Amino acid sequence: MTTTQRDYLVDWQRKCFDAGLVGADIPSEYGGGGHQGFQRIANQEMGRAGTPFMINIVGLNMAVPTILVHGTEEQKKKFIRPALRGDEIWCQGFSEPGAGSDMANQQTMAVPQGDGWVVNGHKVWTSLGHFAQWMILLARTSRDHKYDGLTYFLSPIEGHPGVTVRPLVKMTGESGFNEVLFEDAVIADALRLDDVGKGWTVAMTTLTYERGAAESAGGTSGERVPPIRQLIDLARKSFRNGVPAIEDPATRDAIVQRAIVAEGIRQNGRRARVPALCDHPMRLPLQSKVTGSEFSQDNAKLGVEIAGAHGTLYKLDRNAPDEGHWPLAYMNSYGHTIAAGTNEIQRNILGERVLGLAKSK
Amino acid sequence: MTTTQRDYLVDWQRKCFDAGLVGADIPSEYGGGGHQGFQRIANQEMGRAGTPFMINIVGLNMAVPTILVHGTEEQKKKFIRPALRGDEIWCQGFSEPGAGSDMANQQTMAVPQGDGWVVNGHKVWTSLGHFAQWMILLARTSRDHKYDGLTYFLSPIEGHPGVTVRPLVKMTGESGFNEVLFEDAVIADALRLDDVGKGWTVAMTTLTYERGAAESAGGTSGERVPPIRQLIDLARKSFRNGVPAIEDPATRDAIVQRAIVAEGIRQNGRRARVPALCDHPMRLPLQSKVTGSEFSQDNAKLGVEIAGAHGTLYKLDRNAPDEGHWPLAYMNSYGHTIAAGTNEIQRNILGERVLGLAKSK
Amino acid sequence: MASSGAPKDFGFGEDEELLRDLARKFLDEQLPVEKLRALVAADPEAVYERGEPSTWDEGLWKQIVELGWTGLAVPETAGGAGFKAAGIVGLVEEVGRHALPSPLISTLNATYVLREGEPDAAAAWLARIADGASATLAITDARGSWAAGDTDVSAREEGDAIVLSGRASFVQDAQKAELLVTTARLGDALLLCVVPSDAAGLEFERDHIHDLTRDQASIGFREVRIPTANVVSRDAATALERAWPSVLVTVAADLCGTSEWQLQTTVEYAKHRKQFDHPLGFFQAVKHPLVDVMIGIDRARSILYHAACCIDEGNDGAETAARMAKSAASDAGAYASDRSVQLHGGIGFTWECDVHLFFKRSLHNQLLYGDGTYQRQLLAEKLLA
Amino acid sequence: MASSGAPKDFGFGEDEELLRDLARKFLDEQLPVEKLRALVAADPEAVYERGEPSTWDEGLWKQIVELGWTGLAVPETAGGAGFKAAGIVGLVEEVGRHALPSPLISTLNATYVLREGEPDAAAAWLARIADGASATLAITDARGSWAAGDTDVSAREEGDAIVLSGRASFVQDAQKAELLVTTARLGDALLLCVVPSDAAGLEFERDHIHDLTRDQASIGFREVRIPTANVVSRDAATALERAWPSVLVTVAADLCGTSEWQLQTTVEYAKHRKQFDHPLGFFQAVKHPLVDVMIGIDRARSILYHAACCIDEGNDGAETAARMAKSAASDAGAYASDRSVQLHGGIGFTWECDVHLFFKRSLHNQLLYGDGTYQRQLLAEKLLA
Repeated sequence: MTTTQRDYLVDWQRKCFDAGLVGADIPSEYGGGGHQGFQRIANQEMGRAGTPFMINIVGLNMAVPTILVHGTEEQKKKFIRPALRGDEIWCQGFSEPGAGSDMANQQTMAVPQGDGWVVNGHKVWTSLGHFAQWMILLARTSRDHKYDGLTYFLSPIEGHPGVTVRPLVKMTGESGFNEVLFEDAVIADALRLDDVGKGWTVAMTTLTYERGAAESAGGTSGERVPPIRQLIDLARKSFRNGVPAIEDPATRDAIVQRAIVAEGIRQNGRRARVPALCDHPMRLPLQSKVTGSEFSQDNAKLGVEIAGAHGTLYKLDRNAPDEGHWPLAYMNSYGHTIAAGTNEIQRNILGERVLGLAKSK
Repeated sequence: MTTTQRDYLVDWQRKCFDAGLVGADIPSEYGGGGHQGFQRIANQEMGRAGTPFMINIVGLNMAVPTILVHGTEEQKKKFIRPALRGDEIWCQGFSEPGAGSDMANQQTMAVPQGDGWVVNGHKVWTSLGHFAQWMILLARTSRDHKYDGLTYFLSPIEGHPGVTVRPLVKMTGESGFNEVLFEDAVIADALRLDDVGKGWTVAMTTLTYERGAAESAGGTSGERVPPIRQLIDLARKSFRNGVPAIEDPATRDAIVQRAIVAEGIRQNGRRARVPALCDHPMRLPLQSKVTGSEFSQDNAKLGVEIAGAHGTLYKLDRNAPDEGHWPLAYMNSYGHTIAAGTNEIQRNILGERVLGLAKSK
Repeated sequence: MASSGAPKDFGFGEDEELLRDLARKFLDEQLPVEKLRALVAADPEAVYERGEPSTWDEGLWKQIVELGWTGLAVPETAGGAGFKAAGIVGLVEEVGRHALPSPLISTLNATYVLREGEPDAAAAWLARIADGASATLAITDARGSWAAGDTDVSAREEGDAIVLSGRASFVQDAQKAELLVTTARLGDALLLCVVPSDAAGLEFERDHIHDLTRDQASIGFREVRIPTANVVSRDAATALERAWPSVLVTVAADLCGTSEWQLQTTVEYAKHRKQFDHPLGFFQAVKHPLVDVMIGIDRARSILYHAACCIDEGNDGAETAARMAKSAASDAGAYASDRSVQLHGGIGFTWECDVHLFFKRSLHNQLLYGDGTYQRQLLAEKLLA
Repeated sequence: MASSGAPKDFGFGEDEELLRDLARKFLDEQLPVEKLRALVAADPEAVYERGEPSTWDEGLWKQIVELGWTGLAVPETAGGAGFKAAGIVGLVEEVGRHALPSPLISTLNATYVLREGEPDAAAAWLARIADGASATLAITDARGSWAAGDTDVSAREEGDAIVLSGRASFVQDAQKAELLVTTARLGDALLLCVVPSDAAGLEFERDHIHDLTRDQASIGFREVRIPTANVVSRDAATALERAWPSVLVTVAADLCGTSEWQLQTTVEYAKHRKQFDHPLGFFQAVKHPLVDVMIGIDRARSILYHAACCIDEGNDGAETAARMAKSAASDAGAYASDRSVQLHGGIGFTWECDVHLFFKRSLHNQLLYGDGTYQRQLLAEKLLA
């Protein structure tokens, strides 16, 4: 994302906020609309209109709901409105190079000093890190307890002494994520969220919102355009075994398979809101990360196959179909099957929380 | 199998033995041919000629090689020739209802008494149990050690006091396996194979032969006729969406997929004998159970699909294609993906022994 | 996609929930799996080797008739309950979850087709079904083609009677049905007519099938004479085409029900069976496939309710949605069946374990009216035209 | 199936083993993965954003030429080594395992096609390749069709010269090749001719591609004049058809090699990386997919040697075997690539991790000359006729 794009999106979020389309269900004393159930309607309408996404996605989906649950009155007053308005961009600091899927294995240390904390450590996969003013930061305050040794902070990022943000290059050659280094960075104790040693509990609140297990209190727009149409269009203009791929039976079956999965995801979303058709309240919400990310991956892979020889081409090639979307989307799809708990971990969670099977770890 | 079929097969094995086609590589002092490398040629020739299978498959592939490694001179003299000749049929007693894939979890107890052992327990999945004179029996002689508490016996079955053989009905409604109950059955100590407490080691020898990890010392004939031809024939006479299934592109792709897997299995067997093309000596042999059983299962399932409405029919129905082979073969295929270590366990073994990954249990 | 006016709850409201919950309670009480096993699986040789008729609980069926389930799909104008597809689907899921041996599914499917006949001609037959008559479709040829026009039965007119000759194959629950809804070719027309199962000249040949929870037959029509009044349509192809989404959705609902039973039963087994000092479900080789079974079921089930809703709304997308539902339910059923046997291990391979009852019912339903691949081929013609 | 006289060891004897082992040792020393990374992946923006030519080690290529690898497939009569396919496949597996950026694969494939030209006409060109000239096939049209006749290049005769016009697309390693083996339409005939890459009128347009270990181009032929002696066949379709099994097998061998690297590298990672107090490989969600990757590779590899053997034996089944090998190798490559990224987790998604180098080379090879599904469609025409 360029700075120009960033500025455009910040401006867009501000306009939406001013129009009451963001933060609609947040209490008005913190800058929200003070309504109930408005946000979903706003999201639907924005999705239908195909509006840009909300740049402060981490702020809206993670920071704001977590601060609402665990924050002090001062913290709510200080952070929520700027987050809703896009004035302050947030990033997430839960991932570390050594921790992988084991989120409790945080090595970033926060040591008390005066009325603050000295932080040292290394966070990775921080999207928006280079634009962010704030980070939700999970750090270790005790080595004696794995889970109870964690504490949750709201850490300043941009321009903060001891904090360095560096871009991480993806396998596609594009950047998009960052790593954030803390070297003797000082964080005031007033920026600690909830008690010392309660970081794991707070982080679970954050992830509950992120995983769609609860309604987003902030709201992001952008139900994506169904990608089946894209596949069909690609198949019309691609050739396979001498015929347009759209006439090739194997391609046809594959596209219809994708269309069925797409319909399943769409109707899962609808059914999740009909309690009488949901035996277990978490069964559908907890599936959405796995099904959504694998759907995108399978689609992109199919697109590469349909493109055939043209699937080798990078986006800057003049002959790359759909501006090189398919191979890039295929590779980028691993970001989604890996991030926010790999799909292997997601399947553990589903097996354990929904089906009640024994814990695998 | 009827008694008539049994008698025919016993007679067949005897004739093959007399012709030198069975036990060719077994030392002549125990009744074998005393050759080296003859058995494989004999097997190939029998396979090419499509001869019946060797009824004493457990004797040839499991009991004989195990006795050759672990038996006393008397045991070798007593057991090997009758097993080769088909005079004495063997069955296997490694599976128990409570043990599942955890073979070391044997509950059948053998308690010493005089110069013998008193055995109580319950074995299942004993093929040929109702025809067998002998069983290779794994029993617990100590509760203090899981692995070192096991001892291996050569137990009499037919007509032996305290031993009851009962048929087990499969999901298809057919019988074919047995359960064998031991109730205060007495086994002479001379029928113990190797030392007390060494049962696990001996059983590993047996399974090494069964899993194809080593060359069968006994030899069974009957490389099966490639089943792809059967699928093609079925597709020629079945209809799908108004056309013969053989003209249906989805069916065609599926059959060709099966043909490729068939070729892979065939050529794996060939490559396994070319050391220069095998990085790890167990890599191909240990795969064969998984690939073979899943190949059969996938074929049978495809056959049911091709048969369409006719796939609902039992073998006695006049309209059942191929005498009702496909749905029965599909259900029976689970015998192979489950028995002799489920394919899940086989994948553990492959991951651990061949790839060197950490043990999963 | 659902039109923007489509009900958010698929039309599955209080009445539908009540019906489903009553069905669940009734079947839980009346047909626990032990009773099902005793009913249909007491003797493997009886059904398979000796070819005896499959057993079912006729007393239970009388109760079902009294509950009014046969009339659920019959329009109120014809004396039925005129229930929405969304509600019937909920009930059929329970039927599948209990693997109920009965002509209910067949009767519902026959009802859907009759509803598309000439209203005047069909009304009396629909009323009989609402009164408790069981019925089934006898519309399939010996090749097992699912296309509407493919019948081996031909008709000729004789005064005010119709004479039918030929054969209808793969007739579901033929042994239990009182009315056969039959297609027959008359010149260029394809008749849809009702033949009472005791009509003279009908020859029932019972198929030997694997599924223990239903029967299937091929029925010979040897100069079967019926009154012209029994002809409910002279354009059966159109009637079948209109009814077909409902038929597919009914079978898909049964599949979703059996698959859910397979999932829950295997999950229970994986919780309690221990291997290598852990419950089976500890192992990801067990846990993850069960999660994938669940994902498959949920995909099918959500599309199923969407399809039912499209039917109820008279939405043009009903056929697409219904074929998607059948495709997804067949594939989910195949995978659930597969893992239910495999993950039960040795015991799952035995007759004494209940999983085979559901495995076979599911397999039959996967094939019935076309499996996943078949549906996708027809979908491709619609979606990729 | 192999005929009964087929060699039991696929013809992979001592010479073949020696060649393979030498290749492995040479590439282990000359192109460890750190060196590969430094060579092709030092700067992502250079290749992708600025579109600079892909980098390769020309010094290493000189060594390879000195080792005689360009002449391996050239018949002894033309001054080459006349090596069996079985042996070349073994070497190419090592090339794939090291993701060697070089025109070797292209040169081998061009050689296979030239070998099927008129012997007298082809001999000189084959001799040049044996002497170290690199070559590539320029036979694909802009649609990316893999069928022999589909070319966008046309020829006309002018005296004892041939003039070529049009465009050849998806030319592999075009930047590195000295000779282009080109098809061109002349009336009803399809010519096969050799065009030196410095011929006047050739316009190279470099494709932007993802694979960092090769280059690809589309080549404009603007009135390119070559002597008639450069025409090696006037029936290029037959020559291509005969050579095609060897071409497919070469790409399949490269795929097997990259897949094996992906397997072993991911296994090593799974042995050492810890999660939840266990090495990753402890978890069946990691272990079982890796086993399935292995099974896929072994299937492809065994069919690969079978195909090579059929080629060497002049067996009629060579095309079938080769297409099976390419199908199996493409599918195994896709799955190995997929799991190599996924099971490396976050690090596998980064530029600094080597898995993307192999992922992209594999993806390119999966597509090249048709992926698994494409091969199966052509196989169906042969096997299910």
